Amino acid sequence: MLEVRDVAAGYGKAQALWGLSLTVSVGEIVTIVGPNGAGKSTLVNVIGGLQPAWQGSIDLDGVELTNLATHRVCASGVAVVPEGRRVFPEMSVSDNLDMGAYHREARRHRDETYAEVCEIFPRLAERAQQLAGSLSGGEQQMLAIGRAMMSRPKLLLLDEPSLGLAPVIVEAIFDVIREINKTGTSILLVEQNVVEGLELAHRGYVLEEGRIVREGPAADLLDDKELQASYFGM
Amino acid sequence: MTRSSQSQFLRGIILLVVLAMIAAACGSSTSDTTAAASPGTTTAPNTPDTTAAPSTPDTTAAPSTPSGDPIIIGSTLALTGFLAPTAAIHKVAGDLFVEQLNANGGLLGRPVEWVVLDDESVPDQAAALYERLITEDGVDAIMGPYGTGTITAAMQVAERYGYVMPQHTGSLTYTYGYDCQFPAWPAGRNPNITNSNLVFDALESTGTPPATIAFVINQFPGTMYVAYGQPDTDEGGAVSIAKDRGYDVVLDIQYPSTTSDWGPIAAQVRDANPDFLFLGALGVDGPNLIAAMDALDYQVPGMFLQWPAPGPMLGAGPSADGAMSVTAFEPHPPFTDDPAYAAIAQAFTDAAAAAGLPYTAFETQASASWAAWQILIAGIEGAGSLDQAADCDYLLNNTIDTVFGPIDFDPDQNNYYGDLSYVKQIQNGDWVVVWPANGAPDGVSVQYSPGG
Amino acid sequence: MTLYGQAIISGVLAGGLYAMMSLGVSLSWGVLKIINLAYFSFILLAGYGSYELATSHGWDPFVTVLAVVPVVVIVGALLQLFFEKVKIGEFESLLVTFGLLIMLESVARSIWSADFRRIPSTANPYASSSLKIGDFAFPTPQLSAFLTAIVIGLLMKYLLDRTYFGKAVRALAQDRDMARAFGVDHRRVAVILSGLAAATAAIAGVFIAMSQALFPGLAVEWFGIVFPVVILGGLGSTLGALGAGVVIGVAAAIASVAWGPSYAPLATFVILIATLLFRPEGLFTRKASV
Amino acid sequence: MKLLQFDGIHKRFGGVAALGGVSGTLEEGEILGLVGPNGSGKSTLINILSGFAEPNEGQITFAGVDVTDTEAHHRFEAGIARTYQIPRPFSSMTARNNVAVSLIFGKTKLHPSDATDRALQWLDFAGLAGFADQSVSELNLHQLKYLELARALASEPRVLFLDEVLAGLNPTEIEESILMIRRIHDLGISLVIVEHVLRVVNALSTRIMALNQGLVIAEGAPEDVMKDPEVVRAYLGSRWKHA
Amino acid sequence: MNRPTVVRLTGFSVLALALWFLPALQGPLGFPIFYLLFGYSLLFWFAQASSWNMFTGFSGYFSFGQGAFYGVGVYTTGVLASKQGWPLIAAIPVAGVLAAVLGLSLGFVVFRLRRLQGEIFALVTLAVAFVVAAIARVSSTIDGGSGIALNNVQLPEFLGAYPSMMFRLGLIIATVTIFAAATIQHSRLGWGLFSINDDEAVAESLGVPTFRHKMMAFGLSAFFAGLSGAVHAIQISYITIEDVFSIRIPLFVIVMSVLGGMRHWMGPIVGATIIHTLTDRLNRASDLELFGGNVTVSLDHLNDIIIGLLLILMVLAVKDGLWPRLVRRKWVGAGAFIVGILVARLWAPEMSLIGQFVAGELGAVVILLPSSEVIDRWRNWRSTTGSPDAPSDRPGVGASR
Repeated sequence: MLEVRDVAAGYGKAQALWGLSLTVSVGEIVTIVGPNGAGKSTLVNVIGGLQPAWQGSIDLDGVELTNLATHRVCASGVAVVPEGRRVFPEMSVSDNLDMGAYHREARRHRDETYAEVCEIFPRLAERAQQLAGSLSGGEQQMLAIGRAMMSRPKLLLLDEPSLGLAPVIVEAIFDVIREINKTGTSILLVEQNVVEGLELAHRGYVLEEGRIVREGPAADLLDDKELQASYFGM
Repeated sequence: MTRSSQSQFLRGIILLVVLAMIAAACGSSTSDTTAAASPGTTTAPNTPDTTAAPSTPDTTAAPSTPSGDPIIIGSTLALTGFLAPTAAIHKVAGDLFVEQLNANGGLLGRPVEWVVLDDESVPDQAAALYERLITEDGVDAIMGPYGTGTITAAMQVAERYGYVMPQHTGSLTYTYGYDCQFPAWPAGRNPNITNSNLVFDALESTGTPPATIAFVINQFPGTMYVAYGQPDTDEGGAVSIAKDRGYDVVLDIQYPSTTSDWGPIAAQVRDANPDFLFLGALGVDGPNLIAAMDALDYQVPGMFLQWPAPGPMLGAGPSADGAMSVTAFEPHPPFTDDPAYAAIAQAFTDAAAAAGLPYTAFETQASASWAAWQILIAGIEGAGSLDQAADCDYLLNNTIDTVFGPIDFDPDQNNYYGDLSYVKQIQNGDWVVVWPANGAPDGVSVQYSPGG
Repeated sequence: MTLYGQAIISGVLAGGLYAMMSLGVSLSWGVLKIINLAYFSFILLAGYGSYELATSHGWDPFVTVLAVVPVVVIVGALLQLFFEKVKIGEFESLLVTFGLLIMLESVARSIWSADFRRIPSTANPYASSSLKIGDFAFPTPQLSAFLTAIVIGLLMKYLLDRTYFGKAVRALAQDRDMARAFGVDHRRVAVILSGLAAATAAIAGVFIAMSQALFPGLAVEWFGIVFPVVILGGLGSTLGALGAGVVIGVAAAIASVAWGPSYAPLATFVILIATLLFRPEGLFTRKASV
Repeated sequence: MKLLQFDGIHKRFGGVAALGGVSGTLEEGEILGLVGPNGSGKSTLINILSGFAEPNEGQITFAGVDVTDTEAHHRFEAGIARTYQIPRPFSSMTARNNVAVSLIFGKTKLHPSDATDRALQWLDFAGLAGFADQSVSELNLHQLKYLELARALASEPRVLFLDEVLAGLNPTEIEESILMIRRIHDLGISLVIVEHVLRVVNALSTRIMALNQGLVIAEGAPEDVMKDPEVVRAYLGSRWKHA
Repeated sequence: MNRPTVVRLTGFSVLALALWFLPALQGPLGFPIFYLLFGYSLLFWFAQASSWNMFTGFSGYFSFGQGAFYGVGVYTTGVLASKQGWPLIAAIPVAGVLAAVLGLSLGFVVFRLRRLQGEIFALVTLAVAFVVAAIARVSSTIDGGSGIALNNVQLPEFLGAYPSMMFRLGLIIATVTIFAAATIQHSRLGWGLFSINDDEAVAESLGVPTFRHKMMAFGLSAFFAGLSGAVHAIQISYITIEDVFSIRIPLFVIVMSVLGGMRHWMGPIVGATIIHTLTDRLNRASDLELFGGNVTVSLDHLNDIIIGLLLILMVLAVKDGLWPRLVRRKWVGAGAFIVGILVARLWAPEMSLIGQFVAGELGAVVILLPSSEVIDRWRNWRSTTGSPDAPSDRPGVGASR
């Protein structure tokens, strides 16, 4: 479904991705693991249209996403849960969710999607009128995921959803991701938390210094003793 | 558009703009010296010959076409800035005067050209520009600017070079020690005393003078001077005169020129509930305060405004009826008994309308401007030369005919010649002179009774 | 007591007009990050437009809104389009729009002359009428300006709080990239928003023409009112601008009555300085706990 | 000898504790590696030690002097220098002038006209002599990072914090940078390096301190720390079975 | 004192000394006396623009406080020299000190509060100018609304007749101010300010005492603005609150500095020269006939339109100002300057000296304006129009503040 071919990208003068290719199939959970600074966030931003690709191509179900205007990417079925949540802090929870349903197609189904999201995240329903900035980290993460779901994506991009959260909450979040996947949404998860990230996934990639160094079924990667060595540079 | 054609486009625009600037800059500086084009061509063909300016005493001969190099008269005016609204009137009056002068044979047989620079209402700018007019452009004579600050600044330049400087509207009479400055505004050396006495006399002429009076004064040098006397000496001033005359001063406040909310001031006046309101007003302060008082459903029995823009007062509705101000000339008898002045008043009205001014009557401001021009021309004609000392001498030693009547400058009084002001009042929707009686049309008198 | 009461009423009502004059600058600055001084020209030109229609064509001053607002809206939107094209920064926008302001003032001067223009009372019966309640009077132009300001404030508040457009506006202000990631076309939103902001400026201009005299130099004099309101109200806050307008109007009115009108500016600016020092985010904005 | 010592450093942002009481030391001549997953508080710690941010609690001693409340520019004069993860050159200046600033204001306190001459020496050290009079906008990321090194070194600091000097560089550039860091160490400067590329940290550091969620979880020789189960779990997840 | 400073000091002294005798040459050379006063005005704007620029241009902190500092200077002369009878010469330094005290107390508060950076700083300084005006308005010791006539001030007559005296006073103050600006630029203070301009936090971490440097620069800037305000009061001759505290001073110093370039002490001087000569020559209420009388342009209002347009063009197209371009292409600029003068002479042989100068300077501006930057900018525009939504730059990159 998602096909990323030979993508290079970076910030300003810093190149973060060096000709990287990957795929995500329908209904799949794919996890990309790798240490900080490996280029994971850049990858998410490039697929989500937040950042241009310097070279290469990205397409989703045959639709070319490469360097599409940012505000058009969402409508073609990709939704981002960015690193650090980036909820709109001075808007209420329900307004944040509405922003997820901003593009026309999603807006039409807003009420039903809203109900689905509230079912998955009852806490969000409870706090619908609270300002997003006043939520706890875990709640903000839920909101960020809920907001992305509101756009009824084919592909959900998650960038380090476990970051800075207590293990229990991480657990809960990963459960939710699994649940979302069951409804048919493909998921591309970027994680530095290797075990949790890969246990969730069907397939995985290991990203290091802007390149994919290993790929395969998630279970194989988890069994790969060398992964640790490569991770710690020993 | 392709990339290169677009960058060419932007370049082109920049180039055009800059070229236009060059053209403008050069054009203006060349015209300083080469604008010898016959002023006759700019004269409106419909100017009737009967409007021979009475300023030129020896127009006994039939008007002839002026010839020779033009005589350049330089001045600045506040074409922009906060004085611009009123300065616009002086521009129209001056243009008209010069046009008529040229149509009637010019000055000393030569055409006259008036060079106006914009002092932006700023005194330092005015001073610099007069310096330029006199020493660089080498103008033959100067006319004063409009505005108290700019006049004060310009006068120092005129004094340095011994130029005759007629000035129409300077209100700080006590600062004008220069012997060759000739005030046209006929309010006398001590407007702080004479102005309020005139007004109070007018009120008392009705037999029912006010018992209580409120002073609301714009924080502008001239209005402050009239109301409170000269700063730091406090001699005279409307407030102390009112007290001396036994009026009860129930309110005495000052407001900044930039006042935008008139409600609180109106509320204060209503609270004081005076028999008479003395408003040290400029521009549109009057209509603004009247509207604010109207909105409180409150009208003062009578009010005086120092130097209002006359037009907006007439549009201020019925509550403005009965409002008074000072004037020296109004376009009605007896002022227009002289047909020449009647014609001038009409010509001014036409010219002002053509220039897009909203209020076109030939009254105080325009007539002061006219008088200043008359003084300047009388000096030159009288002395028969452009020699400034001779002109000054002539003016100091002769009686000069002006739109305000014959005047004699008295150097001991800073060249003021007594207060020729009149009190005018809005009656039946128009300004009319009501006091002293010799200025009022037949059957017109001061309308005021504190009872309402 | 009546004196203070009436002065306060006057201050409150004036505050409504101040708020409308300030809303454009506030929204543009707070949301679009453009300090747009051209709104001062919009107010002035709208005032002149209203004057022209009322005086020369006999329109009721209130009705002139219908003709004046659309024109100004288009101009405001086009200007924003230009800013989006040249990708202008905050300080650059201040300088560029200042250039525009003095150019437009010049244009106004060449069209309407430097002299005062005031709709005569015959064409404008509202200037001196008022609503009276007991001893207190509510002047019609100020009252209607105040009510309009409230309506506009509430409408804007509704627009910003309830509609997708408004949410997009706020989202853009808080996190431009994320808003775009969810489908917000920032250029379109910016252009529409500045059109709306220009509309409020135009309405303010109509009310000004209704209650006072116009002259080209007026625009610069409004700086002393608009900037305090914008800062006090908090950038981009509609109801904040309304509240700030009232605070400033009332402070000036009370100072005017208590110590004399010459103290009114002092009161305004002392409040402004105090706000800048102690609550630079404005008096009326609530912040999410950070 | 203890060059730098910090005790019980706490830092809270809003309600969130970024650092929950971190203590440690830096010996003269050491290269201390600071590691930990994203959000573990490494950058915050560097910011606090270099005077960029103020701790809520805790004490910092540098060369025996309490510098907890000392402003950043005084710490720099005293010999604490740093670089930035994303280079922050003075963008309107030439490379030479960037270095000159620290010669003028740092320990050396040179007069501007002397500083611009001396700057060349440090640019040369960083291999940027050829770019001395170019605007920094013409430098690539690698060169900008070297420029930051030159700028930091110019004032002859005693300790230098390197915040992700290698991020965004290609493998050749990374190798070069490692050599550069060694050369800097050879000048007798103690280093604190924060780095995501752990193999580099391992190769360079004499000692490693691992942070997670604002607390020190391990400290010691590189090979020991990298095998520390807590560290492995912090990086790879709580159930990494090979730990 | 080190060598460059000595060289600079010598240069400035020689130049100032040479100009000092210009008034004496007025007779022999036969130029209009107006040129002395014009020269004074030019020097006044040099001093104002340079004093503003030595803080704002160098440090990047945008101050609208110039109006307040200038106003304090003007009113010091008004109160001390006119009302209290001090000689002008004694009032001038006091004016500088009072303005500096205002600047330093303002700086002490705002530089301590980090949240007052950026536009908020600009607005605080604007508000301070309003407050100073509001205080002058209510205090009758200062003004109280009546204004102050300065025709009784004891002028330093040993400096010559009025135009010569003003020229020399202006010369002293402009020289001192420009010398200070040039010295600051090349001193530690200047280096500190420039690094604050680029990235204040990094500057602090590289040892720049940012607070102290900002205070020093702001204080000096206010001091020189006050000095030149005090002299200018004499030229105004009748001071009122509305005039003195109008937007004119802060506006013009900004336009001049932006036009000339804010990162070099010569920038404000170039900008002031262009703006002042141009506005002076454009100042004429008349109609201008172009193209053989087919097009008539009213010059009454052209002044403002040109200033506005220049400001817009400069901000959009020439961000660094003209000075750096002039340095880069001095021969081209000089050539265009001469061509401009020649064209003007051919077109209007009797044109005044200042007019010719303006023609030359416009020639130079035309040549220097469209540079590669303009074209780059245009290309950027084009490319953003091509793909309507190139994502914005990442936040927090480099030194953008």
